[in-house]
Amino acid sequence: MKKVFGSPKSLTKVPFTYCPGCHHGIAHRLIAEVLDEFGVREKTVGVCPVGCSVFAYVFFDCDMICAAHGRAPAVATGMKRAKPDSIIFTYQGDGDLASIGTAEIVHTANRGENITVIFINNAIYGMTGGQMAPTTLIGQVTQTSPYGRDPKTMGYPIKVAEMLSTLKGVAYISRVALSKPAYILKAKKAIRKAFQSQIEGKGFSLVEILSTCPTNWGLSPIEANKWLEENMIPYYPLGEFKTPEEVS
Amino acid sequence: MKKVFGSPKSLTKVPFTYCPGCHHGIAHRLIAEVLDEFGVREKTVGVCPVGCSVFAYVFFDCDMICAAHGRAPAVATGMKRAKPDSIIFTYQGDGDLASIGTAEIVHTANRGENITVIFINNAIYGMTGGQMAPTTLIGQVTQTSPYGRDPKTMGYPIKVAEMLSTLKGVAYISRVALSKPAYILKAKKAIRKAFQSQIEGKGFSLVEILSTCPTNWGLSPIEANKWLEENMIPYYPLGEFKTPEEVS
Amino acid sequence: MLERIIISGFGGQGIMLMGRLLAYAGMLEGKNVAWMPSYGPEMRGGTANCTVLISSKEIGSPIVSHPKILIAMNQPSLDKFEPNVSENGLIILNDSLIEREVNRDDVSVIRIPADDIADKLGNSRAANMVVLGACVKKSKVVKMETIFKALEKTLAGRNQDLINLNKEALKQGAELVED
Amino acid sequence: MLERIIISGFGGQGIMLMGRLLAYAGMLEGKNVAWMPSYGPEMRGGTANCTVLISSKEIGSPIVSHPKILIAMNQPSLDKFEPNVSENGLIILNDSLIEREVNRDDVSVIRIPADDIADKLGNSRAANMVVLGACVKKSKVVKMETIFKALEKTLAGRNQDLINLNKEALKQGAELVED
Amino acid sequence: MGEKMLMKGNEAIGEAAIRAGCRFYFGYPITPQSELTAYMAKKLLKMKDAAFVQAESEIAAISMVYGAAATGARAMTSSSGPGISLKQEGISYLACAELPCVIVNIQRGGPGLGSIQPGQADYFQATKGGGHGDYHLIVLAPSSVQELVDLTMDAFDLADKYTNPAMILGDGLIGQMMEAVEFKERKKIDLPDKEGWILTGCKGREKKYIVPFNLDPYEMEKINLKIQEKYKKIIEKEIRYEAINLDNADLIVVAYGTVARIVKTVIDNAKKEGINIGLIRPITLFPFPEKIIAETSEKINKVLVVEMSYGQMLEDVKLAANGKAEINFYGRAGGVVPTQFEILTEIKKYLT
Amino acid sequence: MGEKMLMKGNEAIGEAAIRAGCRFYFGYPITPQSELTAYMAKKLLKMKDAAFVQAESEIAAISMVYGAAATGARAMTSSSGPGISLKQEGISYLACAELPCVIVNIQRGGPGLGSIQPGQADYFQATKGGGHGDYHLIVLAPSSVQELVDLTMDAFDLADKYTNPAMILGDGLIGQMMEAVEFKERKKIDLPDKEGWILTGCKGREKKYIVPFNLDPYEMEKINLKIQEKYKKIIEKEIRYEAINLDNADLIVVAYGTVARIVKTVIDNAKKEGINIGLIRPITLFPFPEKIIAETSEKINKVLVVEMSYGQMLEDVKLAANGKAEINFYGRAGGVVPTQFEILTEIKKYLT
Amino acid sequence: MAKIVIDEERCKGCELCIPACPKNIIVMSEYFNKKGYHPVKQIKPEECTGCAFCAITCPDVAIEVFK
Amino acid sequence: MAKIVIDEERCKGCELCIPACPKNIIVMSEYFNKKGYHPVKQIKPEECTGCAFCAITCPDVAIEVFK
Ligand SMILES: Cc1ncc(C[n+]2csc(CCOP(=O)(O)OP(=O)(O)O)c2C)c(N)n1
Ligand SMILES: Cc1ncc(C[n+]2csc(CCOP(=O)(O)OP(=O)(O)O)c2C)c(N)n1
Ligand code: SF4
Ligand code: SF4
Ligand code: SF4
Ligand code: SF4
Ligand code: SF4
Ligand code: SF4
Ligand SMILES: [Mg+2]
Ligand SMILES: [Mg+2]
Repeated sequence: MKKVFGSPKSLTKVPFTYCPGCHHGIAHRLIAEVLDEFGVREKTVGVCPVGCSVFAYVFFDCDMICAAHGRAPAVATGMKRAKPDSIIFTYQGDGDLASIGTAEIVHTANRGENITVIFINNAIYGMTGGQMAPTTLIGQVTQTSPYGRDPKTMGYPIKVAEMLSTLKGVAYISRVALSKPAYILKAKKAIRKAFQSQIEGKGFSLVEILSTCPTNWGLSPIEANKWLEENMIPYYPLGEFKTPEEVS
Repeated sequence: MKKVFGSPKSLTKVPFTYCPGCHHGIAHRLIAEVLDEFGVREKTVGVCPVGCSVFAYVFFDCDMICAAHGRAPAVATGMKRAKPDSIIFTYQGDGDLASIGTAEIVHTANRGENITVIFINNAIYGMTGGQMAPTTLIGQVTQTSPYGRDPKTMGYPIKVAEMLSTLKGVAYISRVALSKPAYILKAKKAIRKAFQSQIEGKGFSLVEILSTCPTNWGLSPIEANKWLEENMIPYYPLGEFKTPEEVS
Repeated sequence: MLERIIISGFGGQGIMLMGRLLAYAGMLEGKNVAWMPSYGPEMRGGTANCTVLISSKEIGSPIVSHPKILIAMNQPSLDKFEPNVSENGLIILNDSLIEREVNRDDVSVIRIPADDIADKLGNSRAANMVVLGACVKKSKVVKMETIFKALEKTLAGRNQDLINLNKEALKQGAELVED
Repeated sequence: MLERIIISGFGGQGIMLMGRLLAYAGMLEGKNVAWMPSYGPEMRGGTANCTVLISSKEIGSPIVSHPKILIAMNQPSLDKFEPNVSENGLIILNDSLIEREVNRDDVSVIRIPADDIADKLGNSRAANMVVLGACVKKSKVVKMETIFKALEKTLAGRNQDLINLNKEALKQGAELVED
Repeated sequence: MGEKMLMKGNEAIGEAAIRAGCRFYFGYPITPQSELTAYMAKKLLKMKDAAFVQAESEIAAISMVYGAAATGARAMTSSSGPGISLKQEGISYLACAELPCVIVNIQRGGPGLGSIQPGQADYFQATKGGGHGDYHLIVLAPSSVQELVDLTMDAFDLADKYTNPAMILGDGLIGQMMEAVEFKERKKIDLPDKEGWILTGCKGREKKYIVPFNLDPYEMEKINLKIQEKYKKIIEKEIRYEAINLDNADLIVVAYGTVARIVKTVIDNAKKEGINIGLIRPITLFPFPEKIIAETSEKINKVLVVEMSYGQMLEDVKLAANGKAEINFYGRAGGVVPTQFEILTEIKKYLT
Repeated sequence: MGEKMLMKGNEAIGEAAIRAGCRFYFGYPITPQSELTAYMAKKLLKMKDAAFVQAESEIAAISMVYGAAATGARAMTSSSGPGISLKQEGISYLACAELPCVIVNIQRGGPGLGSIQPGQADYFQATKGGGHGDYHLIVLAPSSVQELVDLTMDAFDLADKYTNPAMILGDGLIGQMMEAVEFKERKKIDLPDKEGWILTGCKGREKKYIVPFNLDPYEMEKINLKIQEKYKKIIEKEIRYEAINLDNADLIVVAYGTVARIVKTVIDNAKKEGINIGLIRPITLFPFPEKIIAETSEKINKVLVVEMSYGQMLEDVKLAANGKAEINFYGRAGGVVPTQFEILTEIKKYLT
Repeated sequence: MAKIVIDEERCKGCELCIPACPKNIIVMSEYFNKKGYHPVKQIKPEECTGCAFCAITCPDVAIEVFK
Repeated sequence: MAKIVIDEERCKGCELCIPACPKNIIVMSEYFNKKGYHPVKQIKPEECTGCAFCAITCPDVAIEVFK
């Protein structure tokens, strides 16, 4: 018998410290598989955000750096400009990317920096204990929207993939989910395309990954998957928003 | 004979200190006329940016405050939340709004803050002596794009009106120009609609005004108008991008 | 009098609530109290613990290096804090989840099969109250009635059944220890 | 020897270049030099000025409160700096744009119809060079040939005609003053 | 009122702020102060004429405070180390514009992302000006949850009194801790009228403006001189400290906040060993209680400064003592809280 | 090389940086340093293996520097007051991560938006840590355009030597001024190899990471202790100052940067009046030349500190003198540069 | 009948009003104002229609129109 | 023939693999692992097709699949 599924080489052996059922683990694995498949692990540097995945540096078996909250795209810009041959990806939460890091992601995308951004949209601030994210859904209860997100005072959930797709410098953007195997396989494909786009020098690529935070949603992992499918996917449609022909 | 055209009440008598032919003066006057027409001068507070128009506080005859560079929308948010009955407008350049202040404008728009933003897109940093703005055109020579803006390393000019129009919280967005009387009259109408939208509590409104900076473009005011029409308008189409039915 | 208590267990075992009830009760009895949680993401999946101080005088340092009382709700907690318990101190442990013996012989030890009792009571989440009941009875840091009062105040507005269940758990825990 | 010069006029009159040529020439002659512009947006439309220091010794303070030489290219400049010129100092003014008399009687004054001469030379923008020529000839802070060298270095790569024109303007300015 | 409540430090700040009339909170979550943000959301979102906004960043939050304060409202923001660093430009603007507001820093271990455990290494930033230019915040350092309450209320009053931003400089320990607190009836104090400077529209008067700049350096210097005069007044009138056991002490400890309360336990324990320790606990860090330290250090030659840092307040103590006493230092940092045992051991070093 | 060039301070910094091997510049325009940004654009955009990026903000710029520095490249950013304030979080990260880089602050009058004329009121921010946590930058204070060149080159070396960010603390006057400069042949110095820590992909080795945090406070304390050890070494080895006329001076002035050169003129003028003035000009502000000040102030009892601020370096001078001399102060701020006449008048006050 | 009044001290001589006037009756003057600019002036005032295009275009609010 | 290997110490008992298995042959165990979680276990291993849906779904890379 042959091993047909196991831990990718681009992951260390350290067990994830994420909560049970948290999608960060799946996203990590998919990225690692893609790095393996392209054979780029040894020239890759990953940029961790501040958020639950600040610990990603422990789990990826490639060079890693931790950026200040929201600034991963700028750090990635600095690295890529200094070493254009390396493969640079950022891994960012929705607080990190879509709130405090808005200017950085917009301008990095607009400059068409040849990097890959993995954007974990779990509709909440996980690390800090469950506050409202820019992507929190209308009516969703969080520590800072205790009576549900009210669009009148808190605005509507931001559609990052759509907004960034308006920028000309962007090569590839898609939105995927991780709540069931079929979605996970699609997510993997999207991540492949994103890295491929970088490897081919096409410019900025981003994959928005709808993910669960069972802990701060107050749901079991299975309930969380269900909530994601019933609430997030209808608001955040899955699919590709921008593709350079050669990558799609 | 009756005076059919003169300085609006909402302007002080202090002569503008802008360069000869600079459109900031026209934009100021139009806003002042609209404040006069709606009769809201006495309950208006304007937020100056950091940029050439940091001096706007001298010229508007209403309460004024100066925000840190790029933060005018956040300052406006604080003011409007504290005094919902007042009329709050920000007046921002393209460096201020579209570069350093990207996060603030995106989120203020997204929250649907009931304020009006006047956005002076002159494709350059005027105040600091002519550096590249996010809206500088491809090939345009500036202090920091001395060989012309190269989209490969500097990205494409950002279309702010278009990008912000993707956000649900936005009530009114349009783009106008000031290079000839017909455009100026249209610009006035757009500014009216933007303030009307605020007065009626419809939410966030923004008017992007294509403007000249003869000094830093290195052109005479008349040449600058021509350059604007021949280069900026084709890239930045004029028109309304978002209107609440009642305002349009 | 200065009571120094550390309560430790898995996140989700209701560790923080145990501490807060003790502190609340101490306050109701007119004492100075302080409650300090461990905090931050390292709690996630890992151990959670809190410190309670109850004192007749102003409380200085809220940091307890050497607790007089340790409540260990699971094995990692016992491993971590056992060495620090002060001489002649008291360790109350959750026998349902801790198999090993206590190594120290200069402290008193009480073993409470908390999860088993809670399961019998029909709510596995009441294990914390069982242990707390035992602790209060044994240590007398506060009176049992005051804990009841604290419970009512803390859970005010919640289901009365829940409050009653917790009281029952406290009582059953208390019955397991001698005065 | 420490020459302290202030040059002032409208933005666009080539004030900064005059100062830089003086400083450059000073450097070429082996002196210590410093050039300080007024800067920032207040220059816009308003007055621009710069300070030049030429010294045989290390230059300490680059701030000149009391210039030995003032070049005033327009009236506001004369108004602003006239009172500060040091006793026995020299004021060179652009007669084309300044109507009024100098109030001080403890300084030498030279009036140069700079714009008129420049216009005659066919380039109104060379007025600055006319005045500079007069200044160099009169004050001898540097040699005229060195100014020519400085001009060539500074405008290197530009149109040779422009350089020649400027030289001619410098010469014509020089001719207006006596040794 | 008057009833004792068991409250977490962070929540107590929130409740105190609201009772002090603060209706506008703008913040961005960060450990170990997020409970304060959550508390304000819970309360203010239910109140009339009030607003809670989770800002897109700390920079936006401080700018919102700037806007709200300019209308005369009592406004607040809170954060911890990295977030407070981001607010430095805004703080410099607030100080320059003379806008009253309250900024809470629940310090954690630094630098960088650091740890989320308690720290006191933002002292320089708070007291010397982490932002650019010459300015000062009024900096208050609570050492119990009750004091968090009292000082938060005072902070609003002081901010209004001097039209100056005030900072509560706490730490993760005090923010996370629960203690009994009482919201005492406070006597009304006379505060200057804000009408003169607030911006709410120019109805019935000339227009006004708030602009923290002047491109004419002499005018800008005047703005500076005005606020410098104010700082002098603050130094003259608002210094607060707690002094314990200063007579006949073998050694004086200077410590603030959390560390000071640990030192109080040290004092008790030391007494049992026959060692007599005094404590000066600055309650205001700016203005710093220079005089008491100067006087005391003249009498008692041994001083130990203890901080959760590598010696920041230490410099102010040295400046105050001005060579008159031997100033020693003990510090832990990065999130480590010094224990009473360590401190006592350290003290004993200097007593032999 | 060796030839004299007439250059503006800001451009001289840029040329010096490039000659020191800096190929990566990330910045955002601000007066009075924008010529530096423009110079780097002009040069680097034409060079191979180089990059100039006009960042979307100062925050992005410092983060880009952080990224580029992590690959081992020599990287630089520059700004003035408000922009430097915005970089404080990033600076704290760089210091914690021990990444070498050069940050230029061409100071202007503060606080707030301030003025754009020269200032020195960002001294505290630069030397004490405007960001959160215990850290230090190596801070160099040039006082001529030539020194701007030399210190910029040194800054890159020092940054690499100590894997620590270094700051050039200039001001608008020196940035805008033109003087003759020479780019001398520099002797090669041995710098530690970067291989051990840079991130360029893990080919042929274990993966590495740069993370300026540890949630375990004891581990975070270790990170702190390591950098504190480094600071001690820097203090021991890298202090620089210029001392003029210290023997038999009637009074010693302590001043840095632009102010120090004005004082030199004062010294000359005073001599003509028979007054003997000494000058200590710190060239490194961190590490601060404490010893020379301590020694001198023991001999010459009268000290005057002059700054374009209301007394920031003053505190370091007082700490150094430790009560041994009478320390006086004269300062202008907001963009006003003190004149030689004012300073001399001030000096005379203390000599009667 | 219509009339314009040019505030010569506010005028910066930017010339924008010149092409804006459908009647082509605005031209540059030869003299300087206090700030050193050449203000514009109106010629053939009788042809002025009071359309205000000049005033609308003026960035310095230097023109008043009467009708 | 196919086989899965569950790393019980990595497993956090999140149960996500349970519905992911088309064969319904993954269930919770009764015991705790060292971290205090109930790991899952496979029943009826002979029915396993090696489809790896369980492994793909597992956030903790706790399942290996052999075929
Ligand atoms: C400047 C700064 N502000 C705030 C924080 C606190 N903080 C840490 S993580 C985080 C947000 C985490 O949310 P998200 O980015 O959505 O990641 P998740 O944990 O959900 O994966 C915040 C606000 C910080 N560390 N630094
Ligand atoms: C934090 C900060 N960064 C930079 C500056 C310098 N600065 C002043 S205005 C300006 C940009 C001006 O350009 P824009 O916003 O387009 O306005 P304009 O002058 O063109 O009207 C900049 C970068 C500053 N004052 N503060
Ligand atoms: S808090 Fe949420 S996002 Fe963070 S590890 Fe837990 S489940 Fe995942
Ligand atoms: S610099 Fe440009 S934008 Fe600024 S006042 Fe002059 S013309 Fe207008
Ligand atoms: S009002 Fe009309 S016609 Fe008269 S001058 Fe102005 S533009 Fe010309
Ligand atoms: S448009 Fe106005 S400022 Fe320009 S020339 Fe005409 S009147 Fe003068
Ligand atoms: S490999 Fe497929 S069949 Fe086998 S246990 Fe996993 S999901 Fe079930
Ligand atoms: S999905 Fe993985 S972690 Fe979750 S229960 Fe199954 S094996 Fe365990
Ligand atoms: Mg998130
Ligand atoms: Mg602009």
